[in-house]
Amino acid sequence: MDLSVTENSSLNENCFLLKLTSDQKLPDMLPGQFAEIKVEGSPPTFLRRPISINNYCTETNELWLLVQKAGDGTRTMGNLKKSDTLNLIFPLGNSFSFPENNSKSVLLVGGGIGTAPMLFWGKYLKEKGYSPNFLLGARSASDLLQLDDLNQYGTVYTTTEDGSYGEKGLVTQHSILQDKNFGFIYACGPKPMMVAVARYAKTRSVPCEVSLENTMACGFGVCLCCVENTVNGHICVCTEGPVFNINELLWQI
Amino acid sequence: MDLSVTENSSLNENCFLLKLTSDQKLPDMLPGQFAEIKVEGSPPTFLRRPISINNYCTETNELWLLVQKAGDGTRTMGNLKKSDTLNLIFPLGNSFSFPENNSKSVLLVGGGIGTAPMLFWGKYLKEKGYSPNFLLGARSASDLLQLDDLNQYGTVYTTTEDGSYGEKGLVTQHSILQDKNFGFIYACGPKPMMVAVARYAKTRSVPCEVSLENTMACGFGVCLCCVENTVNGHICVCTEGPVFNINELLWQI
Amino acid sequence: MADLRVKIGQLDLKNPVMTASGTFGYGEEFSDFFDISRLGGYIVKGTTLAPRQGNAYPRMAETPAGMLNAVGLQNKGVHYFADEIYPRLKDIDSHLIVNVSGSAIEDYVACTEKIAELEKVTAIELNISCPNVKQGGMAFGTCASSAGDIVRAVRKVYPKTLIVKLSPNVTDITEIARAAEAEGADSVSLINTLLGMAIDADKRRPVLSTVTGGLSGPCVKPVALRMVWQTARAVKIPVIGLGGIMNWKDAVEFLLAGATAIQIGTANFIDPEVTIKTIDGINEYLNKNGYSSVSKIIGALEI
Amino acid sequence: MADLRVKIGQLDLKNPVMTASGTFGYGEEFSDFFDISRLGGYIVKGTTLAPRQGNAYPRMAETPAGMLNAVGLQNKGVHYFADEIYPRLKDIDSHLIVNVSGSAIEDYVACTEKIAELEKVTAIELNISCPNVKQGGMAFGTCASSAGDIVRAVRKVYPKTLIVKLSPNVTDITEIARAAEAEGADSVSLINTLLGMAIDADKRRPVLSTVTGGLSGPCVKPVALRMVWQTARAVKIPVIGLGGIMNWKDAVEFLLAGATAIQIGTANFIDPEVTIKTIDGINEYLNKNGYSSVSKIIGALEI
Ligand SMILES: Cc1cc2nc3c(=O)[nH]c(=O)nc-3n(C[C@H](O)[C@H](O)[C@H](O)COP(=O)(O)OP(=O)(O)OC[C@H]3O[C@@H](n4cnc5c(N)ncnc54)[C@H](O)[C@@H]3O)c2cc1C
Ligand SMILES: Cc1cc2nc3c(=O)[nH]c(=O)nc-3n(C[C@H](O)[C@H](O)[C@H](O)COP(=O)(O)OP(=O)(O)OC[C@H]3O[C@@H](n4cnc5c(N)ncnc54)[C@H](O)[C@@H]3O)c2cc1C
Ligand SMILES: Cc1cc2nc3c(=O)[nH]c(=O)nc-3n(C[C@H](O)[C@H](O)[C@H](O)COP(=O)(O)O)c2cc1C
Ligand SMILES: Cc1cc2nc3c(=O)[nH]c(=O)nc-3n(C[C@H](O)[C@H](O)[C@H](O)COP(=O)(O)O)c2cc1C
Ligand code: FES
Ligand code: FES
Repeated sequence: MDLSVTENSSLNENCFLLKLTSDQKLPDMLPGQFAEIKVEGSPPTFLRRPISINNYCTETNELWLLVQKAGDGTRTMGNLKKSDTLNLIFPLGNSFSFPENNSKSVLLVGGGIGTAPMLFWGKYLKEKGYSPNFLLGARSASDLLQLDDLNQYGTVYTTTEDGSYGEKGLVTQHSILQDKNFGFIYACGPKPMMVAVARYAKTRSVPCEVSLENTMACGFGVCLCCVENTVNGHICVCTEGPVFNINELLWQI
Repeated sequence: MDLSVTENSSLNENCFLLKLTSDQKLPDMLPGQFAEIKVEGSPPTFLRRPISINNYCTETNELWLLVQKAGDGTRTMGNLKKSDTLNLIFPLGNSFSFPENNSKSVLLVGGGIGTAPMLFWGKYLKEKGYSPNFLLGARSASDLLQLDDLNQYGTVYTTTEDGSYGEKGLVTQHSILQDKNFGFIYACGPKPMMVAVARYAKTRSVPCEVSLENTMACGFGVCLCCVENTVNGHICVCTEGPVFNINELLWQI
Repeated sequence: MADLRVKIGQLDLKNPVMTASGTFGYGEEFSDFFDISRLGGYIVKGTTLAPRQGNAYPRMAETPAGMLNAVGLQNKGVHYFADEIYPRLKDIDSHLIVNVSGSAIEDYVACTEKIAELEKVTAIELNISCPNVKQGGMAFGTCASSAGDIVRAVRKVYPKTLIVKLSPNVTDITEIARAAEAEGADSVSLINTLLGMAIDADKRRPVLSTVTGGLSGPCVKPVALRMVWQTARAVKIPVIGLGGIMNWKDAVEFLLAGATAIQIGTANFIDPEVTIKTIDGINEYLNKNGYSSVSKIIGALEI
Repeated sequence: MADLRVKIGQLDLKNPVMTASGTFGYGEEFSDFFDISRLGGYIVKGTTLAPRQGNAYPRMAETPAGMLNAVGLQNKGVHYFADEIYPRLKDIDSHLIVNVSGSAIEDYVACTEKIAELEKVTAIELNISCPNVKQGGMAFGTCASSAGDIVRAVRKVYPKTLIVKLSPNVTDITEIARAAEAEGADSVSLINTLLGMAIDADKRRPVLSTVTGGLSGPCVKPVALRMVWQTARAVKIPVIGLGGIMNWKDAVEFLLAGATAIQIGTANFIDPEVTIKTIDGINEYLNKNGYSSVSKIIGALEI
């Protein structure tokens, strides 16, 4: 589907927020899902690039993508201007699940660009009567993204490695993890961070879902390139993920 | 050498004029020479693209390129904006020669985008005391390019295939070819046109040079991909051309 | 509308555009994008006698104008296919072709026998060219005599249309094609992936878990076109061409080189509607150039 | 500054970066761009006993992330080289290596004998892999026994460093490499071009005058890397890796895969200074990762 850019704003040196819309109503989508994006004008970028749905506003018919410049593909996307067209296949993948217990207080952990899916999920949870707590970890203050947006939907806790904002340290060292109890934990970020969060959740017997990355060729389940090894064998991250319950994974946690 | 774009003006639907400059003085160059251009952001464009030097203004330290959108490479060049950077290897190739006889009236024939090298050559000839006559052929009025610029350096004659400007017909049917005599003829354009001009010149024993195209990989004589078969065997168009005297060629004329 | 029909063995294809095995899932995944009954045929995933987990992650590396894969024939086995998947596919009005893979001749034969029972599978494509499994596939496809052996064994148990998929990782592909033809193959399809490798300079490790993998996409097109051209001149059975086809123009090039039909693989990942656009594009090309049927351009390259 | 020196046969190279034959002219064309004595070595054009006109035009087709060429060994012959070109090159402080090509064994031998007389040519690269001449080159390189024959004949008359350039158009490149090694080659270089083809769909003609041509550039890199990796594990003599190297990162990948030195071909057309940038880039990579010498990363891929 061709969407048109309504805004491209740079959030810091490496990250930008793309807002997209269409004349047609955007299809329904769920938090945790992603889009496969065709990047034009980037010679090394042969395949589409998977990017999480950062937000979806039904009122404005807008889709947001929060993107970090990792290589030529994402850098080239960063040059998009208002009214430019972008081709997306979406929505793809599964989505986060609601807590099955009655606990309304849940924790959404985002490391670095891993916060991308959390805005949409936090908003969604809030709408359904939950109390989201966001816990974000980044290298430095300028790497903490969309704090104002997140604040609308829940309490935001932060850590930075250099201590320039919030508590100093890694996300998994934040005091909130000792001080509060949560009914469900959701995490997205670098694998070591997700493993640490999973370990925390497991120790406390809190249900936990993580959103995984993988190298994807198609994004819709036909190439079988993106498998995660799980208790059910090799499973495609693009269709049966990207969100997995940690109990399904064979991680050393 | 990286040059920076001072202006990119669209001359009609398919053609644009790029003006380029540099902080350093541009190297000396001669009419008939060309540049090999690295096109960024065009996935199918792996190799550089050869483009003739359309004009060189020593006063403004500016180089002009007149380009027709033939494919993705030239189309992408067409998107360049003021201050963008473009990498060129130049000047490459040989150049047109001055008439050896005393005749001061010479004819410069350009078919379609083949007029590109003629502006620089006409200007140069005028500066050296010759009287250039430009004969341009195009499909339609809007395809006749840079008429005002050319007018500064000589008389301009035109033909269009649809008769929308100048004489109706092909360039080689223009009445000037019957009415006037020239001391030298220079031609650049589609091969059938150049063959026709060469035939005219040969019949009248007027010396004649043509500027050839070829598929080039390097542009500076190292790949041997761009040969023309001549009386001296296979010869590289990029180094020993692109300008050839018709007597060197093995064309059926 | 030009006549797009072509014939491969006993199959009458409504047009020459098929999908390449391993790049189209079981077709169903594409039904959101278009009506798959518009395809000339669709070749589903590499299927083996026993279920296979495939190779470890990572299985994919992007390369200049292409990609490497090391999927390793992950599939749930032919019985699962017959029981669970086939019933969902059998009423689609296009040719359903199963890509039969394996490591030992007996497995190929047993897998084929099971497929032969499925009425609406009108052909098999015998994959003797998978570079991604340890013993198997490619070893057969890189030697004319073992290619001949396996074709002979499968031909015995399979009366329907038998397509043999050839490996490009050989000195002379025409030799293997002729061996397949001699043993009764109805058609050969080529190329499977070129064996390649990617390295992560920073990590000083191969990108793929298997070190080497199969290269596909536009980067292989020049090699594929050359092999199709050579093979079409070497055998009498129809050749199915594939390797790097991204659009109708690429498809026309393969047809001109001598392919009777074509398959589209990697391009499905980038544009899921590429097959339909290719069918339409071939039709337009024929109309524009005054050809009444696609057969007029098959092998029509002027040398 | 890391120690970049490597050894190929009797050659001590100041660094592992050389230029690939047919893509660097005689080197002189590059002296406007940089000081060519900075190169580890430079391999000049394919040279034959007798002068050759090469193939008819068109000789080049751009392809996805690469190009096809059909130059066909155009050169003025070894005597012209010795008399006219060699004197201009002989004082450049880098290894001058001549790529010796031909169609018959006697021609290879006679050409080599003439080159052997030139003191400052410190090695030859025996090209048994050119796909662009009718009888020759590639035929030798695609069969282990004929490759062995020609290496044996040339070895007899050439005491200096003998590099044999291998064709990738084979089922098993290690077999050819081992045959060259067994007959006394000091090194093998790979890959030469992959045989490919391009078609102009509008004109319904092949793009190249010779129909098929040699594919080079980044599109072939995955295949080249794989073959270098396979070959480095199969022979004891040093392997020179090439095929699609565009920058220092690509070069490092080949070194990690087991190449002792590398060559850069097609990339010279796009960036004439690519070789120098590659030398600098390898040096920086080594420094950044704490390696004192390039030898530390040769074959250091962790599997
Ligand atoms: C389901 C999913 C959702 C994602 N959501 C987001 C998001 O919301 N915002 C965001 O900025 N990024 C997201 N990513 C990561 C994003 O896809 C990669 O950063 C992007 O593909 C890099 O492309 P590139 O051309 O810029 O870089 P490349 O030059 O291709 O790669 C640069 C670096 O990124 C790594 N990389 C490349 N592709 C992937 C991939 N598919 N998965 C993981 N690493 C990769 C490479 O190994 C390399 O180290 C997501 C990935 C997945 C799988
Ligand atoms: C010495 C020389 C001087 C030139 N000067 C000019 C000039 O001043 N202005 C201008 O607009 N064009 C000029 N050209 C032609 C120009 O180089 C091509 O139009 C351009 O390379 C096309 O690139 P592309 O990526 O846009 O198109 P592609 O997609 O590469 O090709 C589009 C069409 O152009 C043809 N083509 C591609 N490359 C060449 C080539 N090197 N020579 C001939 N045809 C080619 C293709 O066969 C195809 O039909 C010159 C060519 C040469 C050799
Ligand atoms: C992810 C992936 C999986 C593949 N799996 C199979 C397979 O199971 N069986 C097979 O015969 N070919 C398989 N192939 C090869 C393709 O069918 C095709 O031969 C090859 O990709 C070249 O075509 P393309 O360049 O159009 O992709 C696979 C290719 C890819 C990219
Ligand atoms: C235009 C051109 C001419 C070539 N001529 C020769 C040659 O004369 N002898 C030879 O051994 N290889 C020749 N080659 C092959 C290259 O040396 C090299 O093996 C190949 O291009 C792969 O490397 P690359 O991808 O870096 O270009 C030629 C390649 C090109 C592109
Ligand atoms: S990316 Fe293709 S199956 Fe997941
Ligand atoms: S283009 Fe390379 S020699 Fe002329």
